[in-house]
Amino acid sequence: MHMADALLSPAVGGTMWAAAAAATVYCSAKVRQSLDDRKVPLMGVLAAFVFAAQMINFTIPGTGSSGHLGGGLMLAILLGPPAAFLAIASVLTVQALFFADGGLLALGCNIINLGIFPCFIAYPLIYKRIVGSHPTRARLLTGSLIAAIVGLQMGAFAVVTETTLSGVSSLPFSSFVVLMQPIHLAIGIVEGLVTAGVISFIWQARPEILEKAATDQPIGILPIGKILVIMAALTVLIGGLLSWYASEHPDGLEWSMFKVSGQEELETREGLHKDLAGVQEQTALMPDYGFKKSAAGDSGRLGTSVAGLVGGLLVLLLGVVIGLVLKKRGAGGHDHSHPHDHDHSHPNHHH
Amino acid sequence: MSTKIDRAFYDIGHLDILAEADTPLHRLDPRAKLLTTAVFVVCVVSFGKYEIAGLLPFFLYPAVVIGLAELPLSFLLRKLLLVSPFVIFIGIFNPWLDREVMVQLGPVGISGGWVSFASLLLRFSLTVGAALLLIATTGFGTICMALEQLGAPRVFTVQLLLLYRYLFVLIAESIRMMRAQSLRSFNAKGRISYRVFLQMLGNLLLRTIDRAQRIHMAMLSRAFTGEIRIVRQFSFGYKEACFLAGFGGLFLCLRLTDLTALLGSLVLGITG
Amino acid sequence: MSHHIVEVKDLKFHYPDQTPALRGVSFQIRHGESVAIVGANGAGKSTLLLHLNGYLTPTDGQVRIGDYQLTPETVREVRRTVGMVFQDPDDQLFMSTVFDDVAFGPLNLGFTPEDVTARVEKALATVGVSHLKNRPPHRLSTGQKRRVAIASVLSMSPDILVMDEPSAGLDPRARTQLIELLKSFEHTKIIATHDLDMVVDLCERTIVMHDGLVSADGPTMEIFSDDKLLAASCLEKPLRMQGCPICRCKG
Amino acid sequence: MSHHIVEVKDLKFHYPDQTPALRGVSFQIRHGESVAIVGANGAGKSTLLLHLNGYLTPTDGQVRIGDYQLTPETVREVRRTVGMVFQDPDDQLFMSTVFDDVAFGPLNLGFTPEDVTARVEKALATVGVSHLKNRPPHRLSTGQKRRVAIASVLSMSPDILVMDEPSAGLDPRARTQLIELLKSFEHTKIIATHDLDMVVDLCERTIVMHDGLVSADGPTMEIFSDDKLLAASCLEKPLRMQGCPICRCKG
Ligand SMILES: Nc1ncnc2c1ncn2[C@@H]1O[C@H](COP(=O)(O)OP(=O)(O)OP(=O)(O)O)[C@@H](O)[C@H]1O
Ligand SMILES: Nc1ncnc2c1ncn2[C@@H]1O[C@H](COP(=O)(O)OP(=O)(O)OP(=O)(O)O)[C@@H](O)[C@H]1O
Ligand SMILES: [Mg+2]
Ligand SMILES: [Mg+2]
Repeated sequence: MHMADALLSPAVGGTMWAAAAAATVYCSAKVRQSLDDRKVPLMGVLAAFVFAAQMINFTIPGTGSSGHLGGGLMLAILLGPPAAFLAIASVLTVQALFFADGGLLALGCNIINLGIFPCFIAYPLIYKRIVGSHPTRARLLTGSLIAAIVGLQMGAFAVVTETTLSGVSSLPFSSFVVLMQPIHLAIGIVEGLVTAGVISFIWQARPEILEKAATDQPIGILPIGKILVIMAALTVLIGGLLSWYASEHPDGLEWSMFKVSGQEELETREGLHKDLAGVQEQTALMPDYGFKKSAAGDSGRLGTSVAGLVGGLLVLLLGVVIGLVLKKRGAGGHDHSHPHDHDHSHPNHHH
Repeated sequence: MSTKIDRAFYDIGHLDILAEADTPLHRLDPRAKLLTTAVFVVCVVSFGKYEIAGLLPFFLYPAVVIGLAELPLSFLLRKLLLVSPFVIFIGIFNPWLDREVMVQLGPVGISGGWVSFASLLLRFSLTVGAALLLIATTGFGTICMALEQLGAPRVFTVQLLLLYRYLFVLIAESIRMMRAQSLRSFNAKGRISYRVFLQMLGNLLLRTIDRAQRIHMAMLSRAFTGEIRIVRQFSFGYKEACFLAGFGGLFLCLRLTDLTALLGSLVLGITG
Repeated sequence: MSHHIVEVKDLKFHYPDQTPALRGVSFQIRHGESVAIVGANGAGKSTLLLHLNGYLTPTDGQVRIGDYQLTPETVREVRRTVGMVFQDPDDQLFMSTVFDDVAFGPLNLGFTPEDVTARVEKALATVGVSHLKNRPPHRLSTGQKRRVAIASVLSMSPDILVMDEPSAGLDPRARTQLIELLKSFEHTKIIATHDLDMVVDLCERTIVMHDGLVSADGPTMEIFSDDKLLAASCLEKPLRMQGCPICRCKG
Repeated sequence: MSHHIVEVKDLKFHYPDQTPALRGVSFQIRHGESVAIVGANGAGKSTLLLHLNGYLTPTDGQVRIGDYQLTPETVREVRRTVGMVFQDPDDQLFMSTVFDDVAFGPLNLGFTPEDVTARVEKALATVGVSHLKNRPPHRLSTGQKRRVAIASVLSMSPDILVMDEPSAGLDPRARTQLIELLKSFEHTKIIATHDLDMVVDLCERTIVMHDGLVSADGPTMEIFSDDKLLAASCLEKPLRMQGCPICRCKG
């Protein structure tokens, strides 16, 4: 599932962006080092394949719903971790730009959630260990299933953590987890089954493809230790962010938890927020929802907010008018119609 | 032919055509548009959970861009309506969980949950809209080059270009394969069983890998040495600086001051 | 019951990106006729064929196949009547063995396993590739793939064969063999192609498309003698007619 | 220095799955010659072409291009000399605009941006598609794609043009235009194709392949008059030489 800009705070989004950028730079360097220029077209075309493959859906027996390939694990198997990570990142970039899936800020989260886990955890630590270099049907199936499930569970957990940290959703952390993990268990099972099926198809039809993929990657020397260090750093980063946020915004994560467990204490929150209001006005780029919320009953504040609404609408109207004027002006000078390519214009006619 | 991706595939083609137009905005250096969009998105998402009023002025930017770049509003709105189900799915819990009345409009009390849900939808349309406008005024290839000039690794941007190029080829291939499948299936809605699905996917993958090999051959036969090179003539000049500084400044200003409230109370003051 | 097995009336079609691929196409085809559809790249031939089995839904206009008006309710029947062979056999052969592929249609039509096997054997024998039964399609030559693709459609016993560029990519011998094979079929045939010499051999009637419209429809020989028409439709005389000193004088 | 620009000696090649695609091919081609390579599907034509620019490494035998014996050390030089146009232009046009695609080769050869631009403009003008410069390749017609693919190779000023099925998928008019275009080039040309009529128009010499071997090599007209040879190689006379279907006279 894709994170969306609208669910993110700049702090969380920015941190994940930085992490994704670092991972992209690291993987690009790795791919360049491997000096295997055959991979260049293969990565791009396999990334495009993920889109094409997602158009084909199969019917999940007995449910009436349909499943399709996610692609992360499959790319990791065919390309090896660093190249697969880049391919996944480019798939997500295209989705963000064209498919309204997520948005530009959320791209960082999505690259981490859907790229790191399958490429650097699920594939090397689970799939490869189980399947080894002499796969059997059973091993392929177990390996793919467990790897896909673990990868997606981690991804889903990351989505929950990022959303909760951002504080835009009122969904409490624990119930969010309870909601997301089972859904992703189902998605993971489908993903595992499909990956196993496709990989064994390839194994039967053209084993050399997988043999090549399995041997020519620097996967053997993939620094597991380094990855663990990176993961640990990320965990500390997120953990630090989490605790910082929790102390700064008690009504974010903790309050949600309290609410779910029924230990909500409104009075203390009121007090805390009054103290925090000043801080928040200074750090204006941080969410100040607690402030607005606590002041909601206050008629003075409400007055301002109605005024704000009116002002906002006015500016909006102004914007629309400006847009229309600009558009009219442009339409006067330009031909709007984009002639369609009828695919039969023989270039010689233009000589 | 009605799946979401299918539709999106044609929309990609359409965005592509829009990006080929020649307006002052299209001619602007892509880096200026990319950075402006980034400032825009960060400012929008930095607003508080219950903010509505402050977000409204931000629609100024899409309005101006649509006007300047002569983009078809209806098309962009339709794309926006394909709201990511995930946002709705997560957001819809807000009204349900957060029922404390926050705004009293006469007899009607509006809960904080509804306010935050509305705010979420506003953010969503602003951020996703900004991404669409970026693409529609710049084009994907140009954005990739801008990314590279802003420091993205070459290997990554080349991926993006190749992905985009072969997206069309491979989707057309998979559409043809599904067509062949559905014409011999006869059941309603062209359901595909798991077994058939795997074989289709497997065959498609084999062909894709073969294609990658042919592309590699084509690259090699044109002196490819592992590095993809592109000539580009961008210049980040005076216009670009104005665009970035102007809009960036405006966004920060809208974010940091309560301009709207000021304007609103002014108006209310006059009329009241 | 109409005595026309295929009837297309004022068919219009826009692709989702608004390309007007068909702009009002009408014709009728009788039982047993063999009709060629020719025209420039992008004239709309493939798009037209995809309407004949209900894969695409017209923006406007009607298609009638045999006794059925093409509607979502009748599309099942229509697809059983119309067998479609695609330009690229790789698109059509998506199962992992030739047998499975040819059996795919009959199995979906609900025949018993024995019937299915009988149909597959018969279809493979008709196109002369019984020995390839257990091969995976991606290991076949172009000509073999084309034959299997035809078998995969014959196994459903269609009344009408619709083919898109059946001779593309074949070597001269394989092409001639394909033409002989198609000649031996009694089905109603509709063939879109750039191979005008094959048209001369196979089809007594030719429909010329240009820019989403039918620009001519008549006996093949008449069409190919009309130099003006050919020039206007980005076509040329079939190659065999280009070298003929007698016809050249006539032309 | 040899006066042969292309020299292939006893070339053998097995694919990794042990298919013996070439089983000992030898020939020489002189500067400025235009040579067709014809033969049945699977005869080994495409495999042979891929040896001419060093993409495949011979299992046995040698390839010499101009002054260079083809070895891993000289492969870069050789690829500069040999311009290869692939069968499917989609495989060849991998960049996102026509300009970038045609500029790809010259940039890799290390020309300055100005030189690159000049070369691109010239190559596009030569094939007559300058107006398509900024289009993405996926929005070109088949004929346009083919021309751009040729331009992408011309921009490196190769001495030899190697083409695999250049006329496939083109409508009759586009095909004729392509033939005229190729005729106007002075390069040494090596063309693998099933379109024997194009061979008659373009190539004075023809090499016939059969089952991984050269079964004949000689003047085009002689080859195509040898009925026995043609029959043994799964070929037929070019269509224009087969006689007019209308008046049944020999061409
Ligand atoms: N999926 C599609 N989306 C948008 N436009 C399309 C699509 N497929 C075809 N077209 C356009 O529709 C028109 C008709 O295309 P069609 O494929 O029917 O032509 P054709 O006569 O079969 O050409 P060819 O001889 O090259 O096969 C062309 O302008 C083409 O560009
Ligand atoms: N990648 C491959 N792996 C294994 N065998 C292959 C491969 N490519 C081709 N072959 C086999 O090598 C032989 C020669 O193939 P090639 O493609 O060179 O024939 P061709 O003359 O170009 O045929 P066509 O006219 O159909 O293009 C054939 O038997 C073919 O099946
Ligand atoms: Mg077609
Ligand atoms: Mg070939």
